[in-house]
Amino acid sequence: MSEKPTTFWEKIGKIDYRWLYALSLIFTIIPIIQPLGLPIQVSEGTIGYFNAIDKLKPGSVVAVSFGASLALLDEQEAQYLATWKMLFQRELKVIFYCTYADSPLIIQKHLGSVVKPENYGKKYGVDYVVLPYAPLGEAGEASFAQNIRGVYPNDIYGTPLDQIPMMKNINDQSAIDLVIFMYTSCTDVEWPIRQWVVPYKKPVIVATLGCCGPMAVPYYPTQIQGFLSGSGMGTEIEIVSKNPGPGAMMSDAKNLGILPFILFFILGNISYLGRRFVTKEVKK
Amino acid sequence: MILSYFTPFEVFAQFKGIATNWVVIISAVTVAMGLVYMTNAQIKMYQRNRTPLQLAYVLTTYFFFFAFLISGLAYPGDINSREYQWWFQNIYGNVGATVYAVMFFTLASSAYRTFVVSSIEAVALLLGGMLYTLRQIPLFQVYIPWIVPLGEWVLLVPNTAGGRGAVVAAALAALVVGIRTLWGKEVTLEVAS
Amino acid sequence: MAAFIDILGGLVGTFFIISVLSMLWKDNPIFRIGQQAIIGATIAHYILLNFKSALNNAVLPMLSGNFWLFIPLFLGVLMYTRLKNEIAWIARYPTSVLVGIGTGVMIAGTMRGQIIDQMKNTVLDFSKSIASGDSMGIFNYLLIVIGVVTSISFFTFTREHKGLLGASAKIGRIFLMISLGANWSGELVWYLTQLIGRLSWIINTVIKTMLLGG
Amino acid sequence: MYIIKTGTYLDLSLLVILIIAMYYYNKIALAGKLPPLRKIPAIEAITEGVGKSIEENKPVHYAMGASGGQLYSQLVSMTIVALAFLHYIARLCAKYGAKLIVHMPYQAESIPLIEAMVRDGYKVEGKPELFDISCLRYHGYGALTWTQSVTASYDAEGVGLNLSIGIFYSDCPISLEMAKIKGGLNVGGTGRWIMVYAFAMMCDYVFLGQEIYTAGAIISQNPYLLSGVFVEEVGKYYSYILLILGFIAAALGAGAAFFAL
Repeated sequence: MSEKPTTFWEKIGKIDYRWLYALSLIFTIIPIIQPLGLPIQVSEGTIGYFNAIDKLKPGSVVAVSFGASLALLDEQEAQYLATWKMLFQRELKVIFYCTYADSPLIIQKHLGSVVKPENYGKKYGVDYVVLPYAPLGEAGEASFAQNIRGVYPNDIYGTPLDQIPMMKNINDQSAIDLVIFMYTSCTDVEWPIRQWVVPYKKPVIVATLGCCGPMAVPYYPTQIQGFLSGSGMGTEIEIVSKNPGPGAMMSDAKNLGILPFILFFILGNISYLGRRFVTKEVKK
Repeated sequence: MILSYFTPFEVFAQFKGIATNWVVIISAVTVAMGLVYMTNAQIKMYQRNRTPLQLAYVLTTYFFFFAFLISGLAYPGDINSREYQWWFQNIYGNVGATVYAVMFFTLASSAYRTFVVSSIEAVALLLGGMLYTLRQIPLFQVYIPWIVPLGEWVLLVPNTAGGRGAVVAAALAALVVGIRTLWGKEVTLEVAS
Repeated sequence: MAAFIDILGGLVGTFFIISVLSMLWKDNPIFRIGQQAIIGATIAHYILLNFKSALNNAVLPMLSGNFWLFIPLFLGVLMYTRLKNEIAWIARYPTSVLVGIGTGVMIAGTMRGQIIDQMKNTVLDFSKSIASGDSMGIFNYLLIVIGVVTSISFFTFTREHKGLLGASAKIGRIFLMISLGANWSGELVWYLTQLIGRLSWIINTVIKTMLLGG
Repeated sequence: MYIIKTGTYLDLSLLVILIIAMYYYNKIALAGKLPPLRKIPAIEAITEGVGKSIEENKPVHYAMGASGGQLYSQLVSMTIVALAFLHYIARLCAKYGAKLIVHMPYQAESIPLIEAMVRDGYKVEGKPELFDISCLRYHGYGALTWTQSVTASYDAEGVGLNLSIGIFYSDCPISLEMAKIKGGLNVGGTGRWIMVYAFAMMCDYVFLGQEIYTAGAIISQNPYLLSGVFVEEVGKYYSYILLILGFIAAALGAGAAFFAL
């Protein structure tokens, strides 16, 4: 950026980057202040995810393997909140078990102040239970399926599972009707398939980061019944389940925030082609 | 380590367990060394530029250093205490997330410079980048629906192929460095001794 | 209205967000103050974290009878001899222990995960697609085989890239470039999400909720 | 009971082949009979960058990554290569009189090696008195802190050449782009493929993936390191053979069994 551009073609190829930065910032802020409601296409994976929860019979037990990271929350929070709302809107029994160190903090915040189960008429210990952090890994998932109490003897408050009414007849995979596997490391998608689908033929749906989506695609719909990846599909599940949340703003901001970059990308190429074919400053 | 990988004998697995524990302890003990080097650099910077602002920078570093050190020791539960975590999350959590955000800008400006149709390789780079970018933006998924399968194809086919080749090549080179080190012929480490 | 402590947290967090973002504009005292603060804070955090680990994993077990743990503790202390030039050579012993163990870990872990399994996936995916008779799958996995073979050939250094090797390396380079572009893209959109998250936190949480009580 | 675990036979065969190849090529190298290696343009750019730094009266920055001091992880080889480049750049700076700033990783256990490399570089060039310990910068814990501090250093002290070799995660997209914006000549690379894109897009000269290892051998001109490049090529032939045998086994319906060896 040191030499001063002289021709028009050179100038549009050497615009100060700070214009790109400023425009991106402005375009990102607009939908945060005023969401625009730009259209969203709902993908098949999201519909599969919704249906897997929606078709559960009243009284079904859902196990949520919750591996959420604080640093990556922006990417997945819309998925989480819409899922919690869907679960509490239905007559289901939910076991949240934390598989990442940050997860207890996140689930407690969500259920404490964002999606309050009591607003849906749900009671702790009767309709849902939260189990603390345990570094399960794939082997731990297998152990959980075989014997829940072997991995989590107590809930997050230290109460033995045997003293929790909801857990009375829930000991292992046989009582579980749906597994929701939430994770942040792309290859982990194989864990629930190997530990829940293959041995026990349990229905599994997954929720992960945007960049992990393509690795989940090959398993849908044969091995997983639905999947959400990134904030984009978080928005989709908000729409499908009719539970508005932070996803809509995220998608709008993504739509607009990328536009300045695309503009600069086009300018960069016009500049190159102009310098090559019009002023012939650059050779092939 | 290598024997514990190839052989089924418990003794090597036990040795591996002990060794991995030891290296964690050794590195944990050395952690304060960084402070010495940071102090050297801070003193030198101030000596070169004796202005009130530079002094303020230096004092800020040490103020936050001692504030965190003391609060990490003072609260019951030390660094796991609510109070310490509150400070750490509000500062480090936000700085961390914002540094990631800044990378959006640096990646965008680097692409403005390099995503030009100047050669076949450059076209391959920009196609790989742009197709998968558009695939991830909701608006393009609506108005250009074919971008979704195309973007995913880029990721799952050519990206997998190129990435796999590069990983194999780099792994072989790393392996050779490792064997040479155990052979005692790694000159880099001889220099350090 | 939010509690004072939340507002303070919000303002502190906002200061650090703006401090980091301001580096994009130009060097300025707000950026530098924020940056110096974070160095001090993280060094303290790192020391606390590691000393706690050394205390729990070495010192306390040693005091309760596991005397062998004195060895790694002592080796760790030897590292500090680097600070005095005359005795700096002593530091090579603990360093050698670390590098030796590290090399063993690396050799054992690299062969299967990064070399053999990569070839395994390339072969098995292709053969599965042939077995299933899915023509698109066969095309894709054949392309992966070609991409893997040619991109490895790009990293040949003992011969000039001419003739067959030259053609192969050229094709391999195209696969490598597409891969680089896709990696860039995955990170770009993720970082954009982070940016939206931070700006949304300032606008919706700090300004609207904490300060304006919305 | 078998002496070798099942499922590690292929690994063992690879290891044995590489050891035999290393023994063979070491002999050839010591006899001075190794053929020359293909040129990597980024190597020459390092000297060019040192010259540029002196001309502009700006320092040479060397970074091996915020997490580049890993001595006991899977990535230790990359740390070793980064140290080889550090020695090289220290020698060049001592030889031509450029100011060197080394941005150290947060793993404090790597500091003794780093200091030894820089000191020895100055010593080899006969100028040990030029070594200034304050050129070794420690930036606290974590990649994100490191990124900010390195940027601040570019701002405060300027950047002539920015050489970045080693283990990089999300720290490099900012440090490389900022060095570029501040007018520095960027040269660098990493063996972590997932981050190579940042080097390819932000560097004036890049070492793509494995190239850092080969370049490390070329700058050292040490026979053992140079012979290692030939050993790597043997490894590549091995992977091709594995591919062919795998296809044959798969055709016979034993693909998975073959790779489970």
